[in-house]
Amino acid sequence: MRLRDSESDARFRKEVRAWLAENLPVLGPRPAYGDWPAKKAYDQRWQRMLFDAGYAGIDWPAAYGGRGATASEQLIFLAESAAAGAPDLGVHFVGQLHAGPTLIAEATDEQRDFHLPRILRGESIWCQGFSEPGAGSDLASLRTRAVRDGDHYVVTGSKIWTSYGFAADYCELLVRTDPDAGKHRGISWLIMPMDTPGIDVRPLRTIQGESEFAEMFLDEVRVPVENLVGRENDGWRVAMVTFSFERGTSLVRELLTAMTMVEELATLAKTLGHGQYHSGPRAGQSRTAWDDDAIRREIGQVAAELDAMWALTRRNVTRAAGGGGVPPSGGSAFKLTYSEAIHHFGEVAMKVLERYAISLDALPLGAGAGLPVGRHIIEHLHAFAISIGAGTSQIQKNILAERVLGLPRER
Amino acid sequence: MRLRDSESDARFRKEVRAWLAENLPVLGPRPAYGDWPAKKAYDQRWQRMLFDAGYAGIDWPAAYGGRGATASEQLIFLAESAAAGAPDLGVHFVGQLHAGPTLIAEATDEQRDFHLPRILRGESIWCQGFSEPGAGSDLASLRTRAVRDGDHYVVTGSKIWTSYGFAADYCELLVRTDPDAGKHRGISWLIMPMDTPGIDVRPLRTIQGESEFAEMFLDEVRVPVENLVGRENDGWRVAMVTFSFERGTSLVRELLTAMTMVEELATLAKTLGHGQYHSGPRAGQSRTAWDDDAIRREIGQVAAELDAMWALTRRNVTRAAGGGGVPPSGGSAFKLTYSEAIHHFGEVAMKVLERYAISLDALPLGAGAGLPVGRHIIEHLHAFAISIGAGTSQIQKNILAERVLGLPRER
Amino acid sequence: MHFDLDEDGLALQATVRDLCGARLPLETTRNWTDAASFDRAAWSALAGLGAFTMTQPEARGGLELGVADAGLVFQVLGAELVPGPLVAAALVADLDERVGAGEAFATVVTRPPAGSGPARAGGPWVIPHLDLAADVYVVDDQGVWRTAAGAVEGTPVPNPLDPTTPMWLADAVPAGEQVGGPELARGWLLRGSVLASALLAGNATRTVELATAYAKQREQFGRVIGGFQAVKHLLAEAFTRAEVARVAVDAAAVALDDAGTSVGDGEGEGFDDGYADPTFNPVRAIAGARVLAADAASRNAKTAIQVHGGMGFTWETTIHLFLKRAWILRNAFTTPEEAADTVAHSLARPKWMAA
Amino acid sequence: MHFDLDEDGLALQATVRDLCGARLPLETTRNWTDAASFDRAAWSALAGLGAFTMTQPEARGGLELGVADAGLVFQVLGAELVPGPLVAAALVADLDERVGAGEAFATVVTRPPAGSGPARAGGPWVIPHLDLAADVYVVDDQGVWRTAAGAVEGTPVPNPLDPTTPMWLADAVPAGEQVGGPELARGWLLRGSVLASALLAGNATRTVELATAYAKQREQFGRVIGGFQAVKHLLAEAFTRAEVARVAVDAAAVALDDAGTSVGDGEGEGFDDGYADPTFNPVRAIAGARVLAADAASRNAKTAIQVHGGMGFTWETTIHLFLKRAWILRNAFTTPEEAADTVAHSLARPKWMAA
Repeated sequence: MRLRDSESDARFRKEVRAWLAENLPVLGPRPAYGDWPAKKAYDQRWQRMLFDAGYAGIDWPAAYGGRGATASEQLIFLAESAAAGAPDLGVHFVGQLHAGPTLIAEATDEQRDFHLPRILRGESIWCQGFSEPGAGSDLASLRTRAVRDGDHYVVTGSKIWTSYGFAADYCELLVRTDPDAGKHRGISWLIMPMDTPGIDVRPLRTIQGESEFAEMFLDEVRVPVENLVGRENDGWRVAMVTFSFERGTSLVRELLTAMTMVEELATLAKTLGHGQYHSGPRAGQSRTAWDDDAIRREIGQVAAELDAMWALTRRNVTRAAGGGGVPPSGGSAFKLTYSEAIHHFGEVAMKVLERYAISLDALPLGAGAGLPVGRHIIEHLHAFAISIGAGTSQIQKNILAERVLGLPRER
Repeated sequence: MRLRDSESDARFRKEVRAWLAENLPVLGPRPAYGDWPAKKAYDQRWQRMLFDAGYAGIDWPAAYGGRGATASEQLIFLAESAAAGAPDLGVHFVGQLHAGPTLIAEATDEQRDFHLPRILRGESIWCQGFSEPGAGSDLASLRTRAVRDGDHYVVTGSKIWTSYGFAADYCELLVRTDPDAGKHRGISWLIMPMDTPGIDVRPLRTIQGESEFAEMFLDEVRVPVENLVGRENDGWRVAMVTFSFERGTSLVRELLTAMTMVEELATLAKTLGHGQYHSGPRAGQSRTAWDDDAIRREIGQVAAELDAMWALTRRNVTRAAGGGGVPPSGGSAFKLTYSEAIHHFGEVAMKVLERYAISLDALPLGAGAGLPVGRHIIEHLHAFAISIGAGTSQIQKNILAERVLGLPRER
Repeated sequence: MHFDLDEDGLALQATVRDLCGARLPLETTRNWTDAASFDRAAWSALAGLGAFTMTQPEARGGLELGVADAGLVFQVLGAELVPGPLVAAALVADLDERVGAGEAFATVVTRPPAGSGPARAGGPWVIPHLDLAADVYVVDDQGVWRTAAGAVEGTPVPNPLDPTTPMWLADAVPAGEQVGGPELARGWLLRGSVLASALLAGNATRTVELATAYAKQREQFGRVIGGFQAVKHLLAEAFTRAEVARVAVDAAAVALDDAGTSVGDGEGEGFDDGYADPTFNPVRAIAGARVLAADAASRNAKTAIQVHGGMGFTWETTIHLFLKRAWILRNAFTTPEEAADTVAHSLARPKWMAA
Repeated sequence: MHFDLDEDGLALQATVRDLCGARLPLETTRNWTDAASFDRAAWSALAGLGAFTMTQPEARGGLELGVADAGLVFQVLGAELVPGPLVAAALVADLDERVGAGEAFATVVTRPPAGSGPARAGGPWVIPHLDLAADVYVVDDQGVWRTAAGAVEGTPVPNPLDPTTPMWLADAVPAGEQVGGPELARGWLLRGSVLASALLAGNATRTVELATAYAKQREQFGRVIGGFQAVKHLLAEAFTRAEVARVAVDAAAVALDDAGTSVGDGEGEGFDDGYADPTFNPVRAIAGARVLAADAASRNAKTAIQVHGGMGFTWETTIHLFLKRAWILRNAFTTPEEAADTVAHSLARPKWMAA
């Protein structure tokens, strides 16, 4: 087993670090949270800079315009980006991690040639059209209908959790093309251009406040049959291919960012006074949250949990490189434990921030940037996105119990 | 809502406290753990002292030899006993809390007249013959057979978790009298004299070490038909009556003892040095477990949990006094939360005792009684008796979900 | 001993619940994000039931009941997620009848201990509902101090965590006028803490109800999700936490009533004023109630969000508002961490323990 | 980066597992409660595989492998619940070939810090396997010290918590002979900690396996209990904890191997010797591994007892032995509490954070 950088890894790390140090300042300041047009422009600018520097699609095959780099290099790139505070994929999430890899695996040459370069250059933005209000964990019960009419599908229905719907040029859309086939059998995977008439995208507010999610209502939207990916009624299998890219590694950058947030929380704890202690032996004593054994130790526990998730990522990536992708034991174990670690992080953050845990923004204290309380609370709330989205924690436990431990299936 | 002692309650408390202060020293020292004959004699001596003082069967009706006191007085008696370190029911547990109340509710006058005075005087000791190796949570699947032969039942089978089997004169025994009836329909409740031929009682060692439990093997044991309580094949209902006495209040004395053990743990924490801290900012510093914010606070949390269980007991007892016994919401909630609180207690105890958590006995340190580490660890292990015995925590959650919250029954 | 709600208590709760349903439904009150949107008439109606004057003498328009009864009312207010300076109103009613009657508003803050702010500089003050309040009452070790709200220079907190608990930061609060001594201050801290815990316990109860109702109708995989054992057990655990929290709050309020004005400080070797039972110590009982109620409220809201799945993650669904309120209330008048410490310090050496 | 077991690693584990099955089955080893009942031949056979000399040079009879490989072996030993001074043997092999070869036994203890005993008097020493050991090695800040076991006046601990880890208490341990400096002491603390964590991770893995197997065959209410979602989820959570603990232990051992002898103290503003990734800091990684492995072992054993129901509460079933061993190992060379503190102290200020 090796974790240390090989010589070429070390070279790559050095190169990436230098490039980030040089180019991040050029990118300019991050737009305010909730300013979606600015966010889109910012993410696209960064993606173009990455592309020009050869860092777009680091783990995509060279044949499709990617860097064709090793899994190690991909992880190094992510780690260095997080440590430097570089942007994450943002509006490119679906295109880079979902649609792109799915097209590489399943699309026609024409589809690939058209879409993949645009995704890599940050020119076309994708959104996801999988979930529906009535089809959450039970995704296969989706009801959005696509009826064949000549060389088009006519699509009617509604979708939810359409991430970056406001910004998207294309949608990876799951539709029911055969209502009479079995639940999993009559589904197809379509590329839907978002400028087609009949699409109504409405922003979706989440418990975190403004969000990148939308609801999408489809009223007789005409999608060309040539936009089918894979075969008609074979969309469930294609979607499983899509998910195989999501499970296990799509949360890596997020994990790495969370690891730096624990560092930030520790730093805050060292400066924030703590405890009301109007009575008792502590009354009137001044101390920081960091001085509190329980809080400090709990920060250490959360860091240990996240460090282990980072180690698990390395194991998952090693296994995936051996072929067959991330095994369910690794993918579900990651998602389950990561969501618990983030919930735990959030609980500790509430204790550290204590009386200042009162805003989803920064607190206007003194000069400068303010006290960054909001993003720790938003991260706490975001834990639900992990424990609910892409298969709830309950579903992950079923997967582990049934597929890995061999216990009886749900009746 | 009232919690404070009424005038008569206060008088009773004073009287009990004075009596305990006078009589406990007369009783003599508690026998060593695992010395069962001495334990039996000790418990019987105490029960006789209680009887002579009018404190046997405090909540039993006067008509059956009890004190016929109020629920308040019963709780006061238990609280004062625990605070003074007086013995709990010990070998009389089944007779006093299970068999006796069941006989009062269901037995014939002859059965009552014979057994109840003996139970109250501590002359006859009872054991429980309900559980079987194959019938744990699913008690109704029990297989011990009783075949009618003239005016006797001939009983063959095996039982487990026969508490105080080594000491018992009688057994409350559940047997299957009709193998063809439905699972719950063919069961009967018998009084089995333990000196009947064919009974083989073997001590059962538990994870706590020596225990009051036994396995019991029955080989054509002849039990007179007149020892049937309730009607033949109606034993499941009678057993439910038995359990209605167990659920909710049988753990009260144990709870009260646990509350004093938290006090003991806090006292230990104040004197025990803590932390290895060979490196880091704490290296070489001397401090007690109590100085550790996390440990001290966790002791406080456990105390708060147990205090709440004591409050819940008062609510349950108040409701039971209104008729209908302890409701499932109260009984299952108590058992579930109490078992979690004891598990929590045990985990804190491991942290307090740290390097000294190495024995199920007291540690021979210095002069005197030694460091009482073992009983805190035994209490930790005992938590499993609560979370597994008399309906596992999983069963309690089913009861709450189905009977109280009205969620669908298990399929 | 009779430790359960009697008919009067149940009727009281029903009356308040009915009013909340009619005048303070959550669909409406979730929009009361500032003084301008706050419905003073509905608040007055609530005050008209005596919600804030339960413990006041009749002469002051009160009901002459105990803190235990006030706690029952506040459990309902917590379950209905009523916004506004509820606990402050119940405390300040001691001094200002207009506040008890719902004709004026007040806010109560505890003085931040020296060195408690960022960079250990002391402060800033965190003041809820400053726009609504006529007066700010400051509680510290010396007593209770009143300052006109208009005299406080506050900066509004952007994007408040709990949308209907707007907050202000202030570097300082003018000294104001002393309106009570250390005894009143101590009394307010205890009563304020137990009433905030009552709100938390009610909060914990309601999120289980909402999640249970949702689990009974939401279908996935061809059955209602409430039929899955995992969901059943999550809800059973949440129900139990709420029950236990309510019992703990009731016991704490009763202990405070029973103790009357003779409240010790609960420190050191236990509470000793003639009670036999150490859990009758109101300082210990109130601290313990906070530990359990804060835990129950935040964990139950989390459970409810999880059970609601994607719906629980939307702003539209109300569950998150319960969680956010719970996060604010956990630190009201004490914190669960400080409270656990208080319980620990209340533990005496057991009588039977060898010296 | 290749962070998974390769064929050599898997073969190594299989060899050790086979030997344990043949020579050290739990039905037998559970009775090795003292030196008299201890099967020295089986121990020698284990040593013969190189279990204690994985990291030793070939010249000293070692396999010249890394701590990571030793960790893999110790995970198997933990899963098989092999008794005896395992970690001590692997450390003392640095100094005494007979111990590495399984021909003699040693025990390693850390010096109790001043004031760590009851009444803060310092001591007493807690010494496992004193009857078996030829020598007692003491680790402290100054280095490593050797004393003949016969020179230590120990009082046997009655009814040891873990029956096969007999313990002695001693008021003092003679100073003995210094056999290593601070660097060796620090190295032993780290290696000892990660090997103990490997035992814990193996322990955690086995209890899930045992509980899963039981859940597949035990029927209640007309079906195997492993079909109940509550049981499935308990086991899935336990499985996950074990997987994560193993990964954490592997990463910690690899980090120690990679760091070679240049182990910093991990305190202050992070670890800085040219590594880019702070998790490569072996002090942090080893501490983190203890946090997770100790938690996984004790919680998984508890889960396994619960799943076994009444059977899990009997002495006869072996699960409780895993729990008790886990409780002993949690405090070996560090504690989970101290380890969490160590991780916290290893956290640096993030690069991107405003000053």
